[in-house]
Amino acid sequence: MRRGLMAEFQGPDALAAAIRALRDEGYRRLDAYLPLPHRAVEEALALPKSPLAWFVLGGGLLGATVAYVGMWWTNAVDYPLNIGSRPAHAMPAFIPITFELTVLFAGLAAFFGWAWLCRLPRLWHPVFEIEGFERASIDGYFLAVDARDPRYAADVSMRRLTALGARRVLRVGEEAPA
Amino acid sequence: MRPTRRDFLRTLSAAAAAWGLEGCLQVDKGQIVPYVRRPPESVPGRADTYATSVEVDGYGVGVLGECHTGHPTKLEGNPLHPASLGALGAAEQARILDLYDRDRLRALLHDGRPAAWDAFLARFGARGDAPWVRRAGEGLCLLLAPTASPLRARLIEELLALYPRASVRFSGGDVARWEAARQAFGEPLEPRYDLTRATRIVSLDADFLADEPNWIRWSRDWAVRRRVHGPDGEMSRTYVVESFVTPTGVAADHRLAVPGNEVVHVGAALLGALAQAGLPVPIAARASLERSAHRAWAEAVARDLVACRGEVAVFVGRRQPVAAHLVGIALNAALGGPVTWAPSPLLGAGTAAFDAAALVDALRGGAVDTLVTLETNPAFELSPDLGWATAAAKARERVHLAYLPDETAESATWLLPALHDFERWGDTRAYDGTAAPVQPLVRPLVAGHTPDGVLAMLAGDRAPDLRDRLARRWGERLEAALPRGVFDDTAAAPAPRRDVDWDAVARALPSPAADAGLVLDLVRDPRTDDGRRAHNVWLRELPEPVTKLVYDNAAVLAPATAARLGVANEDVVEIRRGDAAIRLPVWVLAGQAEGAVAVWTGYGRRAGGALAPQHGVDVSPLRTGREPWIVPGVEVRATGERHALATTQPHRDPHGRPILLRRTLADWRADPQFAVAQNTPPPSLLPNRSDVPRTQQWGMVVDQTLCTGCSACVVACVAENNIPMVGKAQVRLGREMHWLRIDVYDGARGPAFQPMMCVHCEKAPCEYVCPVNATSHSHDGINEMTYNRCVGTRYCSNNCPYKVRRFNWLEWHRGDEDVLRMHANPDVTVRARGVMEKCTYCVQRLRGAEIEARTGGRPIEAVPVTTACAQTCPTGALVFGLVSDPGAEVSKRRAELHAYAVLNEVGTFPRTRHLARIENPNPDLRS
Amino acid sequence: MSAPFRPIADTWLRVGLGATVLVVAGGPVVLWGYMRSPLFTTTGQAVDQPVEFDHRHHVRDDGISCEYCHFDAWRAAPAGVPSTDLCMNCHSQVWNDSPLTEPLRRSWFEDRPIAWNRVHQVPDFVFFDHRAHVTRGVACETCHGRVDLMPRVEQVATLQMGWCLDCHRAPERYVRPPEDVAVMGYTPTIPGARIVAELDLRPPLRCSGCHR
Amino acid sequence: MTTPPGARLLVGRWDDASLTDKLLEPVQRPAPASRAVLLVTGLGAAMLFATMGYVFVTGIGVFGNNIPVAWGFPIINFVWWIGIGHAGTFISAILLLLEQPWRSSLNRIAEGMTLFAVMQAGLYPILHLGRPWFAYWLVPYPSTMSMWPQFMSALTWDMAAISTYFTISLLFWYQGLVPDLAAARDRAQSDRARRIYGLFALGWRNSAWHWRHWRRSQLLLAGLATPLVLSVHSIVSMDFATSKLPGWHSMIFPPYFVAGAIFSGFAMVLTLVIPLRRLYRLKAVLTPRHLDLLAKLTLVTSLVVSYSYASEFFIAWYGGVEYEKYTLLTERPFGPYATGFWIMIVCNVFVPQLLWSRRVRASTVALWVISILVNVGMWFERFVLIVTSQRADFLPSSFGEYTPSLIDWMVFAGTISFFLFLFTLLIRFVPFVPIAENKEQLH
Repeated sequence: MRRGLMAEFQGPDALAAAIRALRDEGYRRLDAYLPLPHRAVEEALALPKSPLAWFVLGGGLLGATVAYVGMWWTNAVDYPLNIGSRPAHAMPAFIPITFELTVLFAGLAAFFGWAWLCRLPRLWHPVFEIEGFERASIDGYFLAVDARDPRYAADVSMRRLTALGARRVLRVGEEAPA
Repeated sequence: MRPTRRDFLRTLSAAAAAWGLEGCLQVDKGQIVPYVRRPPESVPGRADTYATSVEVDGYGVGVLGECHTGHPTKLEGNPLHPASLGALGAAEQARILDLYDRDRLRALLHDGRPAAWDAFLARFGARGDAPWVRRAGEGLCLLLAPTASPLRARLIEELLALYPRASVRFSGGDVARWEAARQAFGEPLEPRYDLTRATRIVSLDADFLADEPNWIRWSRDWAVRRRVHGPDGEMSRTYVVESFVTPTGVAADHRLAVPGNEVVHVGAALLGALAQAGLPVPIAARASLERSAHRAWAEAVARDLVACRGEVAVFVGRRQPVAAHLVGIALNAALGGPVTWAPSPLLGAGTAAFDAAALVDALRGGAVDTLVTLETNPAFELSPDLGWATAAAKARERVHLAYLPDETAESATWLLPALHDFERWGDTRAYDGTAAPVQPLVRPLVAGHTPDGVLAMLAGDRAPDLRDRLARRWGERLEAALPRGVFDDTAAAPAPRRDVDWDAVARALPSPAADAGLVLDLVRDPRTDDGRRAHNVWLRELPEPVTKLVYDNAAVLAPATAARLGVANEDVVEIRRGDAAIRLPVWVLAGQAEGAVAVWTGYGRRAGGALAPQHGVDVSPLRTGREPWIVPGVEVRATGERHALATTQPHRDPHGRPILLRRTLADWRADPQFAVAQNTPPPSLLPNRSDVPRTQQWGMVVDQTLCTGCSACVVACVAENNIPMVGKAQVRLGREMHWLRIDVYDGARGPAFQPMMCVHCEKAPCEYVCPVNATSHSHDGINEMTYNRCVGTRYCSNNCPYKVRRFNWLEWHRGDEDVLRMHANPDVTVRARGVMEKCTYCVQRLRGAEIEARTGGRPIEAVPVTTACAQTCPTGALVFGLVSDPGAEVSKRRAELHAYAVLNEVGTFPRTRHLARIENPNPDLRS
Repeated sequence: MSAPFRPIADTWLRVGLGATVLVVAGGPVVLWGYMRSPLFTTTGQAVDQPVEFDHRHHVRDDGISCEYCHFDAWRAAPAGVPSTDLCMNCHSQVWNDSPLTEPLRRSWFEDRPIAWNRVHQVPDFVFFDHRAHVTRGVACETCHGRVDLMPRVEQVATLQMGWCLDCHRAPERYVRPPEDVAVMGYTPTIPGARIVAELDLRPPLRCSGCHR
Repeated sequence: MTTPPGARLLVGRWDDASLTDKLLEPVQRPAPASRAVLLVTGLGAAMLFATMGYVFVTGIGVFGNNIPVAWGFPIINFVWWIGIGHAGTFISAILLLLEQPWRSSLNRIAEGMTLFAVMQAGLYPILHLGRPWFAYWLVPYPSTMSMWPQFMSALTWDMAAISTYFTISLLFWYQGLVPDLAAARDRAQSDRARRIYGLFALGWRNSAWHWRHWRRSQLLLAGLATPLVLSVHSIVSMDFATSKLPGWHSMIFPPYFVAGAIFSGFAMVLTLVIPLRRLYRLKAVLTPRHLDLLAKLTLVTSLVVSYSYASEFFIAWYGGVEYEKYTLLTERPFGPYATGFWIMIVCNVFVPQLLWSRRVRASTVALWVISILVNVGMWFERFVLIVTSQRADFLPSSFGEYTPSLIDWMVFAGTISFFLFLFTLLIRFVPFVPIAENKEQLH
């Protein structure tokens, strides 16, 4: 959010109620900032399902393939040696590493997928410039309305937020930050 | 180690390479230094073999020396030499290390100061200023180690011709044996045994398979009659009467443990039993039988011997007194076995020249002006009661020729550096009289001389050319003999058959034994050649065959004796006789004769190289000239102190596990298939890729019936494979490095040996656990160890059921100087710290043979190749070869019914098979 | 309270992360290349010798075969650097007063060997046998390159294990008839596979073939 | 889970701000003792690295290992440390999947413990190598040698398992920490602290969008870590189980090792948490109920471990293999290292039975003592497992003895110091009780 309104609410429930109300009124570009994960808030925002599970699946499959094919190629194709008279393509013996690399790649996908979906790391963001925003990680419950929202109209929206119980409402991005 | 610049750069670049950081460091690849004038026969990188011979107790043994670019690295027995037939013992194998001993004398010392040989000549040469030079040698006395060298005999003759009043004497010698022969036959003869014709062998305290002169040949011959191919085969029977458990005692079918002083009584009882059986022996011997505690034993043995009359050989050990040797002569004569008598090849044998007491008397009387001791060490070897030190001090000049600064060297006025066996010219004579040339394998590393050279110089030769003298002694025969290593047809003919003076035998029969109390049995340590090789680390770290002790000697006690004295292993006891006492740690050994303490001699040296004085206790305070070996009436008491001993095998109880299979021949006949189950691989889900018959499959067979535990194989392996020695402390930690070990397990019928090295499992458990492919299987059945790939997880050792893998816990080669590295076999990698190693079937030899075969267009079967251990085994207990070649000896032995796989049930498919130990006990005897 | 970071911080962060990724991922690649480069393998570095010996002259101008001096290669593991007496076979007659051959004469008359600088060195744990190669159709040229064109000899092949395995795995790509091994600039006429079959070549791929 | 009164997971009345401040207090106002603890444990860690340097330079002969006991202390301690790690993952991952709210107070400590324990464990496999500078040969990479690792070896599995375990644990732990680092950033008292926490918080903005992905990702990582935690010690056990040694060659090892690992891990959590909650007055979030639950799980895992012991002996007897029988029925209970065996039995089988008693579970002192004894017992389990199986295997000729050297003890003591040093650093600089998750409890 580069420009818009930021309203602070009393708690997660008030925040969720406000979001629901605004969405009912047709607001779409809403975002919330709150110090804990809260299902009601997320549901109210109607956030889409996270695609992370697909990333993880892809990572896992990639890991399994890399591991198994790698072991098969190195030990049975590229330089097959007679090791204890066992078959060079030692399927059961390849399972543990295949499993471990599945988990490893899937885990990396989960972590880096999360970072990518959240666009992290990003040390500076306009919202950090908002006075009192640091309380978002302590006890601040913020609702942000993006100026690009179809229903956005600075003054109207501001009043509407106050009416919904916001303790205070701030304008964001009016004075362009340096 | 004093690191050289190259070492430093190499280490640096290795470290840099390891981290991929080599950068701009210019690698110094070293230099190649070719000859200026290349000797026509030399091929760099290929070993040259020269035949020579060495003296063991004065008797010659033929050896082949393997030399790499001029320095010898490995010895093998000379197959053409009758005392070797290709085999060598541990002590002989280890002589190669002496050559590179950093403690050897390097320069002539006069009164402790370096001097030139010219100074020596100026004093003792033909126009020297020594007083005896002008007095026909009066006052000159020479003491030599026993020798049979024809060249030395001639040089002594020359010297005596020049100085007729000089006296030449010898140290050591089997004086009792010669004396007994003199009494029985009128001449100091020595027995000659043909064990290939002996089906019954009786040993009265004779370790004839590991220590008596000619033991290597006797082991070979003994094996001929001992080896049994199947349940319907025949094998000889061996009885041993002894105190300490010797390798011969372990290999025997019956071993009667009695203190050393009772051996003669058992012998006499046996003679009595023969008399009882009607053989023409002094009837007086029956008295010995009747009062013997071992009467039943003697009678049963006698019945067996009488039944095999004509095929019996009786040995009497060199520790035994004259009476025992006389009894032995009588037994041999009565039983008429393959034993003949011949004059000893040793110079002066049976004469006063060997009388040490007379020598000391002469010295004490001041009759000796100049005492010359040549490669003999009387200051340590003679019993202290003779008073050598004070007597020798009366000689004005004491000239001593020695390889190492030994005890005698300490009081020498002239100390002459000796040349090593492999730096000299000369000759030897074997036990059977066969002469053999001695030729150098390497140009002398020091300006030294041999006894022959010193004799020649004393006789007036200013610059003795021994090769020339040898040529003069042997004439044209020398050139023919040098490449072969023997002078053909020089064996001595046996003396004409002579009747035994039975009266002498009857006189020698022992009177009833008084209770001698506890008997101290001093036992020669064949490993260090009675202390003469105590400086040689290969021999000091070689486990004693039965106790598996290294470095130290110990008071070996039977369990019952130890219990009576209230002592256990490593407790220090004091052994006292009169005023003299020594303190020794105890080692309890089942099988040791009760009522006797056995102690190895040759320990506790006071000088003789850095290692010689370390570890062990000198027993000589309890020794006397009269009783040099068997000391009755000693007191033993616990002191409460402890002394740590190092053994390579702390556990000997097989726990009933079928590891060392042993059967009597009779049992085998009853159950011919007893080993088959142990030779049938257990079922497995996995295919055996090595099972596919292919050309060229190597394998080994270990015949446990024939293994005498002599440990020659162990030292041969050390020499061939650059195996490091680690020292007593590390052995105590369990870190000895021998690839080949000889396990000993106790059993109901006494202990038995099991040589154990990597058995090259076809389904090797070590291989599949290595994470980096450092150990893998070759197409020809070798379990390969690639040192340079090893990262040292030691997982392979964990998973080896045979525990034959050895790990380089530390940098064992730290401290090796360049000259010491010269003994290393250049065909084998010297392992750095942190890598695993193990028996490779001497793969360097096999690959060499393979290249030889492939480049020469010959089949591999046609290239003679074997492992170092199998090559040197005196009894042929180790057989190596191509198991894929049905005609090969190893294939035939492998197919025998008593072949089995050790730990067969673990499913490792060992390529090396063991043959069950077959014993042939007398059915009339219980043990 | 103001924001903890300025917007430029993100730029720095990206640069830092990028550099980290570059080092972590690129480091091994650089190392991979370095281990194969002449910097590490010392290929292509002509080595100075105590005698200015020119292979071009001896091989090309004089037509001396490799085997004349390096005859050990046909019968032993090391190829051998000739001893002084071999050089003196000719140089006692020709160029016997040239300053270029002075080191030879000094060596000969003072009985002091010439210390040649090594060009090829394999580690101590590698047991390479020339005989097993040159008598079995592996040419001098295959490993040592066109020595006949080198004024000072340089290492051509990496002598790394992977390089050895290239040929041991597919000898037919490299072998020639054994009588032609000393030929320089050889053009193959017989298919390698036929030579492999005729000579029954089975180069070892097991470890003890080279490591003992 | 229904929460009975008096056994609450959060004691007292809190709001978002006060709870945050309470949980950030250890970071912002470190306990005076922490500097001294850091100094002492830091010296111990320095000794560890000095000793390791000595071992690298001299060779591993300075350890007491030998043939046959080729593994000895390094692997004993490796397995012990790896085992300790397991409870952390169990608490953070499995309890998250099972939606056990009580994990939220404990998971960060437990997971930190996991990471640091795995770090200690990870030192040993490298340190104990004969040539540690070639450890990278276990990793497949295109070398100039054209050589590859040998993947039938359990050691390659081990390496994959441990590095995966460490990586996943680290990511899971760090990701869970990011919102709390943001809280620390936003409550920082100095600019420097704000920057540093801010850097590690990655610019976390607490947006609902972030939270959604965060929660999803945490759940997925928990789902991955759960089979992982079961696999890691299974694979460690395969170092032994795939070998042929009597006492190692056993099918029961994977579950037996996992149970033992979680058992020792819970004990270690108790060992660490009990003094911590007193030192930082965190009894409000680390309540008696937490300790009670940990104690109960310790008891359960003890019973599984006891069953495994019984099964081993039964199979050795019932299977009738001579070597197995000797190792398990003679060597372990009556051999030269029997003392270790009986310590193991007493500490792992008998002592935890005290936890049946509610009074014992309620006594922090008793719990702490028991947890220490379990740690000791589990160490001896590894000692018995490794030393008795190695020192007497197939051929009696090769039976040997084992005595750890001074260096062995120094390295072991050093890893304990290093572990405590890292742990002290953790509680000094990182909010070690999760803030956001505890706030969830408020709402």
